[in-house]
Amino acid sequence: MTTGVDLGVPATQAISSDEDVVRVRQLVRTTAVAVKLSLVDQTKLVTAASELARNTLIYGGGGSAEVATVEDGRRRGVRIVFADQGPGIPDLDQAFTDGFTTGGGLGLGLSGARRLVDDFDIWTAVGEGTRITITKWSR
Amino acid sequence: MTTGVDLGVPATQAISSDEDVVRVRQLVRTTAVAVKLSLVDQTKLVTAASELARNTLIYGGGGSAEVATVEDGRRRGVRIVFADQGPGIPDLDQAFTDGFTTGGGLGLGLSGARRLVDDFDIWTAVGEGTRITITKWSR
Amino acid sequence: MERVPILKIGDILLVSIQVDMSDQTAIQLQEDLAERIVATGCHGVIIDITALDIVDSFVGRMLSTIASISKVLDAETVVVGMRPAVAITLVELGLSLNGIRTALNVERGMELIAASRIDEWDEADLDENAETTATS
Amino acid sequence: MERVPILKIGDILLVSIQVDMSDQTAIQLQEDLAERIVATGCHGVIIDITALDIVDSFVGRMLSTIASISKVLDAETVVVGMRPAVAITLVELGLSLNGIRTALNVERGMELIAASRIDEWDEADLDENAETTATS
Ligand SMILES: Nc1ncnc2c1ncn2[C@@H]1O[C@H](COP(=O)(O)OP(=O)(O)O)[C@@H](O)[C@H]1O
Ligand SMILES: Nc1ncnc2c1ncn2[C@@H]1O[C@H](COP(=O)(O)OP(=O)(O)O)[C@@H](O)[C@H]1O
Repeated sequence: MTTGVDLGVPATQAISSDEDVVRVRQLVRTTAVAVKLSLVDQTKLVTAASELARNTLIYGGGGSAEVATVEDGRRRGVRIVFADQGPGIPDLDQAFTDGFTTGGGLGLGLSGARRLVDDFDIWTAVGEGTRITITKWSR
Repeated sequence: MTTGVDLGVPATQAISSDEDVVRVRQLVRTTAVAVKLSLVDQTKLVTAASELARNTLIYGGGGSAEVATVEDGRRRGVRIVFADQGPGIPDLDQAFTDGFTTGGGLGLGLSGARRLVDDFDIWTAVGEGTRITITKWSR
Repeated sequence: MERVPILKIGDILLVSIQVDMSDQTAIQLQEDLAERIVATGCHGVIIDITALDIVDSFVGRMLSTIASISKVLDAETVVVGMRPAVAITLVELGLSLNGIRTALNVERGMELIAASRIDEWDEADLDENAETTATS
Repeated sequence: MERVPILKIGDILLVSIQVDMSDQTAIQLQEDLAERIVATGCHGVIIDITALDIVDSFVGRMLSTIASISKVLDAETVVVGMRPAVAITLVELGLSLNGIRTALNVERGMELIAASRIDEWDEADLDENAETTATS
């Protein structure tokens, strides 16, 4: 479930190469530090972002990550939207199974990323693309 | 996902014996060297081709391998199509599980070959046959 | 693409990862290491990840792969310097880092490698001592 | 069908694979080796794969099978000369070569076999002593 309002202007990073995945990690790290997430929460969020950015590149054929600071009255947090216009995911249950991969991965990206964040939303349509929104809140 | 255009005339090797599997390896090696794949990438591609050529022979009851040079604007690569008119594969998920075999193999051929290449496409229909297309791109 | 340097210290190859590696850099490191193990005949590899602030499934797999490659080339791999936050995240991600030996720091890693090589080569000596004790 | 030659050097059988083997050639090699181990009473087998530019799951399985057969026939197998690119590919393919000992080259392989034979004989002595202690 996605709640909370955006603060300030979100930063967008295009994802069309290996190096862009590195840039997404760095952008997310900087934002997480600014919002004062704990060290462990920063680490979890950056790791989740790294998994999803790689999927956007490899399976989505490229796309973007939009990183924003949000707040819901009590807490602040970081929200990231990964979007691509790739093939979409035909069977979500399967895709979220630990170990399932159609590539050569470990099949932990989607399921692992979901475990690492507080909110996780996915929209996908075959032939249209995939859009994943994650949020991590300060404690 | 299969992208990129063919360059030149593909070479076809029939697969109807043990020795033909050796010939497929040699044809793929020569093509990979011509396209200037790195030594490690050559090794990965030839190994994947060896696995799939053996499957074409043993499970597909024989068939062929078509080896072509491709390019997608940025890079060159080698594409191989393995085709047979054998029994087909009834359950693909099962066939791609590490360790699954209906023969006496190690059950690593399909899953391992997929890990070793950049693109991997499979078409199969029970009673009609199997067609696997793999591509390895230069870096 | 950046390239991670590999140092040779005695019979050990030391890799200290100092940058946020792209996937290509990680793949290149695997290849470079395999070549150096064969070229030097080293029996130990230490990968120092003190500077890494995350290990995702790609890098985690790279560490496992390096350990397996080393093993088939008759070398032992130890990963050292993993941060607590990284260890916590790895577990939650679902990565088990199977087959990877870890140690606190480079020194401890070297001790671990030395000990396991002695095991392998000096089992004979050990047995001899045991024999002496038993018969006396 | 081509046939891979087997050389006897002292107490060791040396197999140097020089060709891209067909599956039949690989199966034949297994059989030939088993026969030679029994015929010669050799206690060590070294398989030199320096010339192999790939090891797929079939050849990988053959190496494991040879190691197991040798063991049953009281001989030790060491695979030597694996190229770095082959090691990387093997691991990515998913082959772990469990139970196979590896060494850099033929010399190192011979040392390994010599060392493990010493081990084994000392263990035998140990067992005898243990027995003596038990009965006295
Ligand atoms: N953005 C995406 N577009 C299309 N398919 C995707 C996308 N992200 C994930 N998938 C599919 O979901 C599967 C599981 O993904 P994941 O759990 O991250 O594992 P891995 O990345 O190791 O394959 C992928 O193999 C792929 O088939
Ligand atoms: N070309 C093919 N035609 C029909 N079945 C196939 C084909 N290739 C693979 N299979 C099936 O998929 C299974 C798994 O194949 P693979 O992963 O290569 O393992 P292995 O070759 O060790 O059996 C095979 O045991 C077989 O049942």
